[in-house]
Amino acid sequence: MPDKPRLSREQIAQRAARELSDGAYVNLGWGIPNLIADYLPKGITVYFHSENGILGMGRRAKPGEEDYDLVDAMKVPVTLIPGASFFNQADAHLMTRGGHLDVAVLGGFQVSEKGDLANWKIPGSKGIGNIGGAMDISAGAKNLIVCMEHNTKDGAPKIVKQCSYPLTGIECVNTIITDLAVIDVTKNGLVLREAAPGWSPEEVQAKTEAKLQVRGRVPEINLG
Amino acid sequence: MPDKPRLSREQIAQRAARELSDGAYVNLGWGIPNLIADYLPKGITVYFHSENGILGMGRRAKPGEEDYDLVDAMKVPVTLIPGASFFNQADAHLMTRGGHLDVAVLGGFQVSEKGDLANWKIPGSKGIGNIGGAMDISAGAKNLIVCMEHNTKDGAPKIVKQCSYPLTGIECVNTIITDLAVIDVTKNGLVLREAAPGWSPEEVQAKTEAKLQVRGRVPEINLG
Amino acid sequence: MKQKIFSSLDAAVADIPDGARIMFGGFGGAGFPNNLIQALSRKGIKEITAISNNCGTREGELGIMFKNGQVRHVVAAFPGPHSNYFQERYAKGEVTCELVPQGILCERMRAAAAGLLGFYTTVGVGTEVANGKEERVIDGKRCILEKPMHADFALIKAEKADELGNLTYRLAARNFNPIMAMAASTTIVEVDEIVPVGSIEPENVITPAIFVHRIVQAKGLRYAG
Amino acid sequence: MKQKIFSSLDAAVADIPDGARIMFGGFGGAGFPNNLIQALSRKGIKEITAISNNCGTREGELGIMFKNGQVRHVVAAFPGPHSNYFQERYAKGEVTCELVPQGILCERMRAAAAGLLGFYTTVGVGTEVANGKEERVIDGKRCILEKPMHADFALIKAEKADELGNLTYRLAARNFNPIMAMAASTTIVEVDEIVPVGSIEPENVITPAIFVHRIVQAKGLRYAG
Repeated sequence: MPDKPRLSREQIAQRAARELSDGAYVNLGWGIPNLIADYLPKGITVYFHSENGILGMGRRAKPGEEDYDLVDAMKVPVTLIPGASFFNQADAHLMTRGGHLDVAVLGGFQVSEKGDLANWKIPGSKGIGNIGGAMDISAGAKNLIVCMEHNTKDGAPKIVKQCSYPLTGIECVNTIITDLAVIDVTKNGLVLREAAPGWSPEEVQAKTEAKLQVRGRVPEINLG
Repeated sequence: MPDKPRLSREQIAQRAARELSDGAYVNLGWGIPNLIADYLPKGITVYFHSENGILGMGRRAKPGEEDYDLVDAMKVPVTLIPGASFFNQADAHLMTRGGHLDVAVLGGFQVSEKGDLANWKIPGSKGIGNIGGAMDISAGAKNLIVCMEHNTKDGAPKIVKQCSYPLTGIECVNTIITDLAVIDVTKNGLVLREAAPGWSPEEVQAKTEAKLQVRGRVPEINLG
Repeated sequence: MKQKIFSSLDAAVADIPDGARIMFGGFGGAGFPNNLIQALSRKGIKEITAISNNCGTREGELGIMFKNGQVRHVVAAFPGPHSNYFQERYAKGEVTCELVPQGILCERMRAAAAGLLGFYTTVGVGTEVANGKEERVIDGKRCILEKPMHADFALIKAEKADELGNLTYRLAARNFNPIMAMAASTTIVEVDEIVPVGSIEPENVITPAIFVHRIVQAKGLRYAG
Repeated sequence: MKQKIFSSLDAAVADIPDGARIMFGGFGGAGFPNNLIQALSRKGIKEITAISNNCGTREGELGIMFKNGQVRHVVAAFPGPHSNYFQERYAKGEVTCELVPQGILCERMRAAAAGLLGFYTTVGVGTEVANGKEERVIDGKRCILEKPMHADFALIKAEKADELGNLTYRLAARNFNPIMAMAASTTIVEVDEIVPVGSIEPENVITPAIFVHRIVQAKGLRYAG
């Protein structure tokens, strides 16, 4: 029996966008998080931080508009919004590590029930791997959201009791948003906040290695 | 029998100015050091650093020219030379502590034979004292010159075996310039480089608690 | 857009509680948030911990807070020869003081801002400043462990703020202000001028808006000597 | 006035010895000293330790140095998916690599620049990055000790230099450049334009001249992707 439909990557981003409030300073990592800027709720302004030294990034540059001195942390030409600023990389990470950002959203390979995050290296992959800013961001974020698929392509759970992949940070994740669920990491373990349309808590649990707590009725993921 | 004449404060400053070379970045402390800028050898440019966040200080402001947003570390209105820059106080002390200045010149109450410096508090004086930037400067200076009178008003030696005043820094002084002598602090102790006109090495030693080594003939202090 | 602009000095400091830990910018007469200090004093705040390079020039700058007995503890590098009111209270034991080397004062603030838990420095080794601090040898150098210094509020002075809170400073009035802005939970800035968003070139912003929480326009109060 | 301006790229890097420890600015295609890198590679330097956020984009940026086998050891945060030549040499064991979190990389450079002997951070605790590092608990938080990172030379890119070496940077091409400028014994900058002393407003100087030792004007070499 094939699985029920899951959220698309875009829908995961759309759901994550609803976690951002007006005036928030936000860093978006590689992968799904990078799609979030396209789904901001109407009427709110969010200031995007890029760890190469930009606050107030705007949309991606259109063809012909690219300036390669103005790229984001993914090397993609971007634009600015009014009120943007530039600073050096030490100050950029003073912002991430020092808890100045309101929200950081990273991609993930695995998240543990304690909120440990693994997102920089796949075991057995060749090469030394790429850390980039993810360790500083995960250590310092006031509110760290991880956006990822709930399971690997082979169906293995990515929300696990203990990460088997090399760690990015320990006990750092606050919320996990996947194609199946919105899950909060609490001191007492993982709490299922929302489930994908058509998925029962039990069905989400079946796709999850770590134990998910359910407190009352679990609403459908609301894309806003 | 009254003492032979000694150098004036201005002459100490004049002698110290000869230790500065073209293009040097220099911090001048309170007291005699602050007079040095008036005695720079002709044809050289020196960039004065002020620990409140200025590089490229010029002369003091003339009456009517004062801008109280442009003061030196002594709170005195100054001017700028072309090519000056402003930075915050953390960067200002990154420069002092990180060894970026070529020369720092401080005043002193006592210097020990090991090059310990005491210059921030007189024992028994009331109040808590004022450290300011002196500890950062003494810890980080590549070349620390102390300018001071050779003896206290009561005739007590200020170049001593061990400082009895509260310390500013340990083993930090490179050269001592007084109204009687120029003395280098070496690994093997203090070496008398120059003596005031009319003063023999023995006469300078008599005014000094710490042992002064003499290597060959000691020339007169040359004011240039 | 979140509103950071306050229409009055009094409103900007209204919620600062007694006992708060507050940083005050300024050095040598330049860059002091004098109008905010007056408002804070006027409000009758008590028992604060003040973190400031100096302790005021007679009644000026932080002096008024000492005159009125509003400070319980101060962290300073150079209380200053004209900090009469501080000196009186200190002599009577009404104010305690931690004396910190000036660069280390900034660096401890920056460490707090940057989420660091401490750093080793040679500054102060073998001096009174090292008393009670962990000492060790790294790479053959004696050094002491200094801890981050955070504040509940920073009161700072800038030249211009745009409506988002991006700041520029005039000449040497910059001094401690940008560092304190980063090291406090809530940063309140008084500025000569509030300019429209986009008026400050992104490359010329000195304090990015993320560090600024309240902006108030104020002019004319300065203590020059 | 001491002359910092060099007339050629080759002259500016002529005395950098084999085995030198060299920082290279740049991030994401912006702010790389590509012309200096080409000159350094052309000179046939060998066995360098490179400190750089990434390891080149194919032949571009630092890539040429790996292609030619001129790097012995690299310290990087994000070698990058297109660092083919690094990856080949690394797989063969011809290049060793220390992987450092990006912010910690900057912070270690800044610590070296600021004369600090080390700092404690929570970044990397419990990860591979903590291996071999001192760990302790401060204020209830697990943290590791990170050491300063210094270099013999920094090769950086700025937009403008005045004749004294005051620098400004264009847009996000600033990135690592100002930090590396402070952390190396000798900083060599390539700039688009050399302007007369006094052309840059003192408030708008990003890297003060004290950190800049050699200036060379160069244009036109960039690797965009």
